[in-house]
Amino acid sequence: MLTVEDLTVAFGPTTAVRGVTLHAAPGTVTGILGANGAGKSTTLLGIHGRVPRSSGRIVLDGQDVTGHDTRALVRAGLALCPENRRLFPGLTIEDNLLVGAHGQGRKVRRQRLRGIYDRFGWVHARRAEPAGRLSGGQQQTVAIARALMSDPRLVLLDEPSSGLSPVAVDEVGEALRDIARAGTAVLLVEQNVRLVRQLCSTAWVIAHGEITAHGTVAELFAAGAVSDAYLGKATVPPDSGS
Amino acid sequence: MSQVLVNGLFLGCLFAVVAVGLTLVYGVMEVPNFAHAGVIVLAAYATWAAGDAGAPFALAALAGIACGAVVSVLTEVLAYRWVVDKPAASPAVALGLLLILQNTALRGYGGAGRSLDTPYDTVLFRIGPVTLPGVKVALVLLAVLSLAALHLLLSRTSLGRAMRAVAQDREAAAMLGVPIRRQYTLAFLIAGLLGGVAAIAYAPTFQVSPYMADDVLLSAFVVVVLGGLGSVRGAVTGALVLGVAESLGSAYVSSAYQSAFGFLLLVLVLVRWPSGLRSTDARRVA
Amino acid sequence: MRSRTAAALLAAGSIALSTTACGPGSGPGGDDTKVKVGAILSMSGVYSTLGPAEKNAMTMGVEELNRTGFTVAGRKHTLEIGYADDKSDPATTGVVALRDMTQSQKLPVIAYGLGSATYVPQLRRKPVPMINILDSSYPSVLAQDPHLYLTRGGSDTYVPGCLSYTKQKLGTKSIAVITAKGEPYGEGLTQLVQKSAQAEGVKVVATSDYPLGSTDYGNAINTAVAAKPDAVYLSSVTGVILPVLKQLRQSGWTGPVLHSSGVNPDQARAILGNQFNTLMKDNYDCAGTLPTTSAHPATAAFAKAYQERWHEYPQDLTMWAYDYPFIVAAAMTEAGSTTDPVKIDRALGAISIPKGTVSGWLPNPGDLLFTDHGARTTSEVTTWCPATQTIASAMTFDHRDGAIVDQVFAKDACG
Amino acid sequence: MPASSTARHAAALGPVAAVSVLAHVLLIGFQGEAGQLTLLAVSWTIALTGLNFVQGIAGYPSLAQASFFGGGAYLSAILLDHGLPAALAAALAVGGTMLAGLVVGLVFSRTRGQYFAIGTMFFTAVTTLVFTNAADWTGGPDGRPVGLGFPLDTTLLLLAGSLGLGLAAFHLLAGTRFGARLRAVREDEDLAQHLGVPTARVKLVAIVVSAGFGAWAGVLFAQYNGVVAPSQFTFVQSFLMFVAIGIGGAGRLFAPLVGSVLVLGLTQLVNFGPGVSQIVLGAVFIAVTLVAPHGVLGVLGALWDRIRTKAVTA
Repeated sequence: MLTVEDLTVAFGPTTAVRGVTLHAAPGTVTGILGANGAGKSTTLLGIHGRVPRSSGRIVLDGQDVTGHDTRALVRAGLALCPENRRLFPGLTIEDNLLVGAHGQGRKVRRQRLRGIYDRFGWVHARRAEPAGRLSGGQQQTVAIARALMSDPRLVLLDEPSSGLSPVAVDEVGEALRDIARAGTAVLLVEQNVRLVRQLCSTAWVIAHGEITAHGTVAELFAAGAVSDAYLGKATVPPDSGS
Repeated sequence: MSQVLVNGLFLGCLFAVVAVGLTLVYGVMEVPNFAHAGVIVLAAYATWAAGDAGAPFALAALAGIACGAVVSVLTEVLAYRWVVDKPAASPAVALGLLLILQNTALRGYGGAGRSLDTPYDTVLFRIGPVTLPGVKVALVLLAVLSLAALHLLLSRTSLGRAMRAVAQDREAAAMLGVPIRRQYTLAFLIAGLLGGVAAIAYAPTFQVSPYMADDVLLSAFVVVVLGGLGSVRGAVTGALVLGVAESLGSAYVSSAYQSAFGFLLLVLVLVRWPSGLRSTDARRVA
Repeated sequence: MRSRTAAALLAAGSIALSTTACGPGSGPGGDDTKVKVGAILSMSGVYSTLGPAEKNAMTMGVEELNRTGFTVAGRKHTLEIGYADDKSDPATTGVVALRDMTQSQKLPVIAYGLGSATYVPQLRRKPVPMINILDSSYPSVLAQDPHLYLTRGGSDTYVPGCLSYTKQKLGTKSIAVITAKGEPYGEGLTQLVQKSAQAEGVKVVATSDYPLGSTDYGNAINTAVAAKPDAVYLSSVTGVILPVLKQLRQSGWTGPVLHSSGVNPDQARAILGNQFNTLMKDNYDCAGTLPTTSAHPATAAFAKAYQERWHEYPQDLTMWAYDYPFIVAAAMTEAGSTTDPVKIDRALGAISIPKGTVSGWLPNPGDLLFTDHGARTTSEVTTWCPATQTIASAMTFDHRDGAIVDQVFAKDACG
Repeated sequence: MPASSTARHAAALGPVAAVSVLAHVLLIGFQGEAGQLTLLAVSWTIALTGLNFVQGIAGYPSLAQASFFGGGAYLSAILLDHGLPAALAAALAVGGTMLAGLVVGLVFSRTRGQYFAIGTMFFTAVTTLVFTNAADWTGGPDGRPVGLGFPLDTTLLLLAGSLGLGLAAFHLLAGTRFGARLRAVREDEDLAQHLGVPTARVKLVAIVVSAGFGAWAGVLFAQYNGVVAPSQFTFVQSFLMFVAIGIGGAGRLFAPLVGSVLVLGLTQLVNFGPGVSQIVLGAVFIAVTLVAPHGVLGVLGALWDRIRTKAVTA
């Protein structure tokens, strides 16, 4: 269970995210929805300590991890799968995965690697190839697998479907559903409405750096909160959904 | 001719050891580490001083390598670390450090050259028309051994993997929880160790002096650009190519302009590929 | 915009402040009887094997001269030398020192070691006699300016001894020459070696060079050794040729090595390291006579005194440096002036060998010290003695009208 | 011309003229070591005014300036020895060096950032090799004497005059479209290129201009010094020039003057013994880079602004 309270991220004079409060439950995929530049990615990066926070409390499974740097957050079980996948193109697939378990003992690394290979058979077959040679969908799968190598309790995912073919998007969606079913919490930033509808049980809507709505995906779509957010009209009050 | 090629090989090995240290640091931190010459100089003086104080050569050599490592790490901790977000400032800091290190040597030991004695000074191998002085055979051995060790470190260990990851995408590695600062320090540590090896490998053929590494450093930078900033494999290849090119040019054109042949090669490459043989986007420490 | 003005004034002010901080010296001083002259020496840098020894010797010379003082125009005077370090770079540091000495301090005579050509334009602006205590380069530095004097014979007076000696004593029929390119002394030596090899009927089978300041002499050494000569000649000064000697021996050359660098045992040990005795084997040096090997009693006494005082081996240049104060005193006495460079310049050409000097100069026609601005001493060939780890005289000689004369061989140089 | 623009030019050019006159007074007044320092400060300021276009305004770390400085010095010395009149020798030396600058520009203006620094550094390394080894022309490692083409008085006048005219030219050029384009290169080169700024050509012109300033400074330096040697134009000198611009405050009108005085003052004046002044210089430069990335003038400017704001609000 991840709880974020009153997260504010400011770059110099401009505040990108203001007072964001949200939570994500284990075994589910929780969405963050909003227009381009609304502050979705910044929220993820803020949770993960990659951008300076001016306020906010982050609690993971009852443990306050607010002051932790990225490395400690990863150890505490918070993994980030960044936008554009960001694989290491010159490293082999297996090396990419192993970097995801950096700092773990040899035995643990091997064991997690086996877990990944059991789940994604083709990854095992191509493990010695440079990651740069994979197709976009395959890269996204490896990027997710790499995040899983830290054995996280929560995975933060930033736009996993961008630039992928519809078939590849379905594959990625399948993988994410599996992960959630295994008990891991997933917090997903996504523009692809179809994918959000397929995967997410609940979602938070962000506009202009603030949470404007929360509820089940079905409710949000019915209330028009999503389309308003995507069109940049944040008319729904923040507490209307919950 | 064969002797010229062998000389080129010696030179290439020396360039490789220096250039790999430079390219590793560049790959991980994007710093053109001009101060590496100063690291080599101080390592050579440490070896000389230990030998002068009566230490056996092997011990003195270890002291030199250790000194190279310590000085190199200090440059990172005290200076480079603070400009990592300002790449434009790093050449300036690098050159400032070079001034400090070289002149520390000048201050401590004076400008006169000193001789570094080794147990293999007078050993000589002969293969047909080619003579192989012991000091140069030792240079090749040291180069091959240290580069092989580095290769193993980079390809087989978790630390090496992390370092390659940082060199490819610093931000992504950071997001995965790789401690970036430790990688910076590690890169400088390895570069310093290699600088120490370079110092004990080639100081015995010449002299220990504050400016002993200037020419070698310039050539090593040619190598780094030829091989692609950040590419270890490219650096080794580039070093051998440059060593042979400089040796041929020096033997058949003019010895005075030896390092200019490297420059010529560099200009040709930069005219054709303005950002080096491999663009920095695809740079890799492998 | 006001900040810009402030910045400009600040910069200008700091120039003014900094320049006055180290402004002109106080000149020749208030004490009338004390005369100050200058010496620009290589105290640091590549040629720092030379400067400190020169300064040591000059210190001794000044002390000895001042024990009695010298008389100019009926008044007793003592001498003081103002030293400057040219950092082995006369064109950059030496010229500034010369400007400072002649324009600000108005010193009437300057001694120096290296860089004659670089001082010429400044001498045109502000003429002053300059006495060289070292530079025997060929062609002679004296051709460069009429205000220069040289206290020793040129390279052409001693290089032929190398070829003559090795041919007679070692049976050398062929020779290879390795030159430090761009180093004037070394390049002059190479020309002279080729000349005298031709005169002696010795074949020069290979010439190779390496750039000054390079670290790997492999190619130059290979070229020389591949020609299979009977001996190898290394052209340049001590600090430059000893690293080459080391690599030459490391490359497997065991035959005789000749040079004209005036290397002494202390330098060999310092530059070559612990192996110096092995590396120096079969080594022959043809140069001016050394204080230690000289047969001249005054020179030998100086050598002893120098060694006792400074605990180092006296190089050849120490005797000329020691004599500099005596030459200045004699010239000032002759000129009747301690301040007028023109009169002192003229007087230098008229003085005979001054009393108290130790160089053992060969008398010139008319009993003058300088003929055509040059003085001469005997030349010799020394050899390395591994048993005693030092050098010994193997042959002394003089050179007249292109021929070697007065050859005297040591019976058994190393004893 | 609007009044504010006239005032702006007057506020800059007034101090320039004052500095020029002061330089002349100091050049005449000082001899020996003080004279040398003044000579170096003045000739460096002229050379660095050129560098201030490339490194200062356009933000390109050039390490070639010492070789342009040396090019002017050596070429004029060689041409004077061939009996050319002084003015012609000087003009040809500057022209020849600018041609060399054109070649450097053509090769390296396509490279970016650190490749540019490494490339220009090599150029200087090679010119030093030539100065050292082409002994028939350059006199070799110990340098060569320079025929005195101008009387000393004329040389001093030219030095002081060029200082002022050079700074004035910089001030005026920085305000033109050329200056604006150089600034655009510094801000965001890709964007500038996208918006139609011919960045490669602009950089090329800046490098050639900087070569011209450097060469003219070299001619005058050689005339005063009477001798030129490779050690005066090495890669270390290039680096010190680069440092001087940074310390002064890259792109600012008086950066060359302030930087030269500080760097030369540290290397020439502060005599802690061999090496120490260089160590101090290295440390000072690192400190300035870390603490005051806009140089001494940047700090002074910020201080001045703060004082003025306080005065206004008080």
